[in-house]
Amino acid sequence: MTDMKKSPTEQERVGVYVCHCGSNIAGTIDVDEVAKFAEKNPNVVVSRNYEFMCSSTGQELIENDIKEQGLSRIVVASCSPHMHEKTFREATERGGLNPFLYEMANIREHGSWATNDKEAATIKAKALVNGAIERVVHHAPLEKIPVSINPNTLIVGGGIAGITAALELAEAGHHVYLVERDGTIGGHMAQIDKTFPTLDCSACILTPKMVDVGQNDNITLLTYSEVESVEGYIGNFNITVRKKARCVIEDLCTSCGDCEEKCPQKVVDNDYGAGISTRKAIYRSFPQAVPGYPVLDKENCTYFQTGKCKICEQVCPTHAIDYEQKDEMLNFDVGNIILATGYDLFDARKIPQYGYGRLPNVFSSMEFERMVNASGPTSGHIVLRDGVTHPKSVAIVHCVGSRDQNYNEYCSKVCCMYSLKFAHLVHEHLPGAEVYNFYIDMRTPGKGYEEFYHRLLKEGTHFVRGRVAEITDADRNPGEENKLIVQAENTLLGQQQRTPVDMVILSAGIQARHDAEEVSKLFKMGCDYDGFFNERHPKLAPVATMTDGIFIAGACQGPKDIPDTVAQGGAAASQVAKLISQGTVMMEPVRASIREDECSGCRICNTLCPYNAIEYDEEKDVSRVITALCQGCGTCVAACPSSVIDGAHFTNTQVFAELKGILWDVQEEITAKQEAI
Amino acid sequence: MTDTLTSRPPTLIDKIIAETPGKASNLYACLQCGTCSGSCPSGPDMDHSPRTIFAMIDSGLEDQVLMSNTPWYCVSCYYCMVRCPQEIPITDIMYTLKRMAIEAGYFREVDQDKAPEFSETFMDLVENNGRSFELGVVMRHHLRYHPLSAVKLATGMGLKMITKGRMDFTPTKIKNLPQLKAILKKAKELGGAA
Amino acid sequence: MKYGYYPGCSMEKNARSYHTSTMAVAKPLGIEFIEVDDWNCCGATEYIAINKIPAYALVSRNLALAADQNDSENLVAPCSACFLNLKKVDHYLQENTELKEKVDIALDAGGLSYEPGTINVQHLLETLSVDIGLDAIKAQVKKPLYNLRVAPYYGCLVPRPATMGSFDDPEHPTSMDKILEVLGATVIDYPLKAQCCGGHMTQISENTALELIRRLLKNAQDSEADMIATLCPMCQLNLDAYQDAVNAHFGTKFKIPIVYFTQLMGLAFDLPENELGFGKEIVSAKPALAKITEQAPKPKRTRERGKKNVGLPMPIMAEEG
Amino acid sequence: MSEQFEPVIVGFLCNWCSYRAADLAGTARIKYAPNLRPIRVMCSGRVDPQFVLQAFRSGADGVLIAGCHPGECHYVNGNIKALRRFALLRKTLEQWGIEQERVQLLWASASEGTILAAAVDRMTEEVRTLGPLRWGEKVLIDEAVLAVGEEV
Repeated sequence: MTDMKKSPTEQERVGVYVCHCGSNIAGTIDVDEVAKFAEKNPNVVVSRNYEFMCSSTGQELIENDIKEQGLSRIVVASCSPHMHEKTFREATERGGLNPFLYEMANIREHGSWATNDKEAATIKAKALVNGAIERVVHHAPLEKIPVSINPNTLIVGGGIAGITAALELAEAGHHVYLVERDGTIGGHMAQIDKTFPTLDCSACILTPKMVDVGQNDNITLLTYSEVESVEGYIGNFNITVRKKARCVIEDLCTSCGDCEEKCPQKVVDNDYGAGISTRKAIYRSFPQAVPGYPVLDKENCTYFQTGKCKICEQVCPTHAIDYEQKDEMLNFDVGNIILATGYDLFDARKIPQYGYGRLPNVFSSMEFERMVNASGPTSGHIVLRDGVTHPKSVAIVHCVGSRDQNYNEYCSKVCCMYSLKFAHLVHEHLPGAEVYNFYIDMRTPGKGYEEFYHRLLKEGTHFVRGRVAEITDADRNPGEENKLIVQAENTLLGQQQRTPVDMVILSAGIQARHDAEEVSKLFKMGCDYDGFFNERHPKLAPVATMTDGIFIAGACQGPKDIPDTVAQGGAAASQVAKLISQGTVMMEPVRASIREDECSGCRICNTLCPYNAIEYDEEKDVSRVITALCQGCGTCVAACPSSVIDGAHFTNTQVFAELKGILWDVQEEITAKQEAI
Repeated sequence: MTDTLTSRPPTLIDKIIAETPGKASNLYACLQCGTCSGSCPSGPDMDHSPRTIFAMIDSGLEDQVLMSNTPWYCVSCYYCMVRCPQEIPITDIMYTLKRMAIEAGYFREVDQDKAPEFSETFMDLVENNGRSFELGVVMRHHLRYHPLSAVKLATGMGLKMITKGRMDFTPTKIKNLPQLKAILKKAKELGGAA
Repeated sequence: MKYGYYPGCSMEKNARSYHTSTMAVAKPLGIEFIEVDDWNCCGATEYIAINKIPAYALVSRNLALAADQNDSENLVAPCSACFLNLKKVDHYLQENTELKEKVDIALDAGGLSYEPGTINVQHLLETLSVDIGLDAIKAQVKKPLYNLRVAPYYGCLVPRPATMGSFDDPEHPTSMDKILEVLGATVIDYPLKAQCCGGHMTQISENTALELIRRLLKNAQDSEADMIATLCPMCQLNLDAYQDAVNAHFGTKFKIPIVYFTQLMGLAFDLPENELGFGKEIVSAKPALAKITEQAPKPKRTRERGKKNVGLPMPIMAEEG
Repeated sequence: MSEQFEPVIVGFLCNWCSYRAADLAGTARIKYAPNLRPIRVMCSGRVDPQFVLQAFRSGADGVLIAGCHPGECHYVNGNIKALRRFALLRKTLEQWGIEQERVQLLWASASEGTILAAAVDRMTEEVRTLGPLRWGEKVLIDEAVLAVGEEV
């Protein structure tokens, strides 16, 4: 490191802190060796390793060293800056230094967690730490830039999560744009009959909230609409929404329902009706729909398909039908965004051995929810596919598409509980019927959940511990004729068991929305392998995301039951409310600036800037950065032919220094050879 | 590769995994869900359901595992394998268990069980001719181990097969038998059984 | 189109009719099957149970020969067991270097060598349904098998294990169904189409095997099938030759002919009877074949189960299932 | 250290996608070649060709530039600008005898930890087979140029 001694900045007094993160780092990286190595750098005056740098004691180490050892620069080697950069900047500041005189070396996510090779991990850690040291000595004190927060909020998804969040904010006096893809809000909760474990009627507790949303002046409700584009950043997002043409003039429609009643075209309702009920071509998903005006489904409308009919137009007393209606583009600004886009149910057709779609009396869980619902196609009667026969025996199959490498590896969390609920509902509706629950493990964590399981045990449900292998109508033994045979091992007996039943219900798991990937890209945030949106921190920031100003709530973040979903809706709302009441947030001062005296006025940067944040001064023949508009991407910095644009906190000098630093070992070889020559 | 974090001396499960091609290490991840046993066509006739065998393997009950008739009752239908939620190559593991049982000389204890002899009869034929043929195997197998049923066979179904001209008594030999024998001889040196 | 051809031991005698009918239908479809010279037994499901390396070496010799004689990179096996053994060995040799090294040494002892992956192993059904395709087959149909109710039976080893990639669904295959439909036959939705025929269980635990066979026959009879179409000598043998034993053991009266799907193709192609090997089956197919009529049955869903479907709508199925 | 040559690869990762992809790879405990030494930049569009040259001068055997997928750039289209520069840069480097494999451009979104890890593994192997670059030594003659470069 002879050349480092020549470093012009060796007068800087750097403190280096290597974090063990328990065994997360220390288990793979020799933190002691790394700290000792750092000490050798001429700029370093203090080099420590400590078990948990993010702990208050860890932070105090920094603060005290700054005061006592007169440190001028701080380097912490621990986790990702996206995890704790803020923490240590604040510690640096409390110590009396400008927070930007601090640099982080990510030796956990990019180091100890990414390899098992201890030696290699330690070498890499040394490199990253050295890079940070070399970089930080070139840091300059910076001031954060205040950004004002637009008090309006966009909420995407009108399920119980979105509804909760919208009401929380609206009732706190903030304006909300609630965007829902379907014709009505309500989401999955509007489809289901009873909620576990309390068994209160889902619609009864949901619809009042839906009405509140419809009536609250602080909520702009945009149903049958989808977000087209999202521009900007925290506090200042610009949103474009496509309001799809429902062919109904909302101002004229009185929601009388005549059009729906008279429409001659019956369609199987695969959305709200889960495919076992029908609706009309112009329809409201259900009577309590909010808003009350219907949607005209062009694919199935006789007029749109054949050019004849127009019955709805004739019967509409207020002439609210408009076949010419076009999609409408709405544009508005918001300060924050809450995504509550919910989930899709696993498609049981993907498991052929369960016969769903082939065997009529195999039902999906949502089909059963609709069937057992008083407002459903059978007005709440549990019947076979023929629509009349009551089953004498019902098998409920857990873990359909969950806990399975072939489909979804994770546990869907709610299926055990709703399967128990189904069992109860069958007992309640058909007292004589036998009910069998086939499960791998009974998972009932939650208030009153285990008690509900015990209640079902007492109600006489048969619980078979064994994952169902196949469901067939091929009878083999006497007593199986014209039945569905559920074949599984009763693992507690170690015996294969064939259970003949009349009806099978497949408890399908929860999946990310089929288009979750595109949505996450639209909002510039991440999803995990399963397509669920990534929270900022799994424990400590469950509703925040890596993108400031964007929050998530409900099952779009992972399988969740109603209580947890409502809790997250509220949590997201309060996070937004906090930002609104702050009024402004401090933004990273990572901005470009042009040294005008050296600018040649070539204007290359002007056209490159994606935010038109660079203006050209005719008189002086120089370009100038409009700091308020600059987002700090640095494209102009890289492009400037005369290198007179500085990207604060990412200056060429800083990057070059870091580069040299992380290549210390290979550097040594080279310099050795250089000196040889 | 396996993700196991333990560095304990190899136990029964480790040995079995090492001896099985494919993603055998998934066996570590067995959920004991019973999908395999529920799917198994011959499951009801097994001493232990496949799932039970895996539990026994994990508990290191080597003798009981290798003495069990379970692997010998596997019909290689692969239902368990395609349905296993942990993608365990169950059928291949059953083959491994058969080999280990033979090596350990265990299968002989499973008296009602003729499987190993059957496999061996079959193997002899193949090694000496390069070709086999179901009925030859069947007849020889029965003549060798169950003369009585062989007679029944010869007069019953066997007879029909002969009259239908579907049955040979000597298989056709391949031309380059020495080559095959050389290959098999070398292969056996390289770790014959298991 | 040229294909390497691995008949396997059964085709020599027991499943002769499968072999001859395969050769017969190949011609009009423009397939040239070139038999691998001096191939040896694949070891069925037995060999691997005794010896690991020799079992792999045994199969590798065939792959090596096929590669040397390289008439085509495709090697077609009509027997399910042969097909799977060839495909599996080729697959595991690619995956497992240690295994490959040993097998290489063994092959070398016989002056052979094989580079895994050079041969693409296919089952005959894949060749016909994927490579040749339904349209080409349809074009050859001269005498449609109208009103012949056929239960398509796949057995285990063609659809499974899908771990090496399969051309059909491991649980609910349909490729043979489609071929038979093209031939004009009435195809039964046969729930046990991919269940086990008992394999070698007939020799190990006859009762176990007989029960497995009974299920298949019973289910075929329940769905009023005139015959069962197979694609595997072992399946054919167990269902055909053991039918008497099943009847004796369970007091049933099954009389269901078991034929190879290639025989039915030949019939529909109106090829000379003697090439198709009918009459070799123990339960005669004659009475069933007599049911074939000149004119097509009035169109109705082949999926009878669909009929019961009144009342609540059924879930819509994606076409390819 | 093992006998085989362990290449040193410098990675310029954009703050919004690729750096987070690497974070995710770590969080998910995906193991990949420890040969990558990441440097965070706000956007792949910030990567100045000088950075790459400097990396090679300072002894790197390979340079990976990683950013958001086209159309997903946090700064609208910085990654497209990176792409344009990259094409040019690669040509130039080739003329100086630096093989294509040594400088690679990758799109990895915040959710694509696996993709990033796989790419690093692949690149490490490719560069390993190429062997050490030692460009730093090769350009000793250009020391002057080098010095200028560092002033920037």
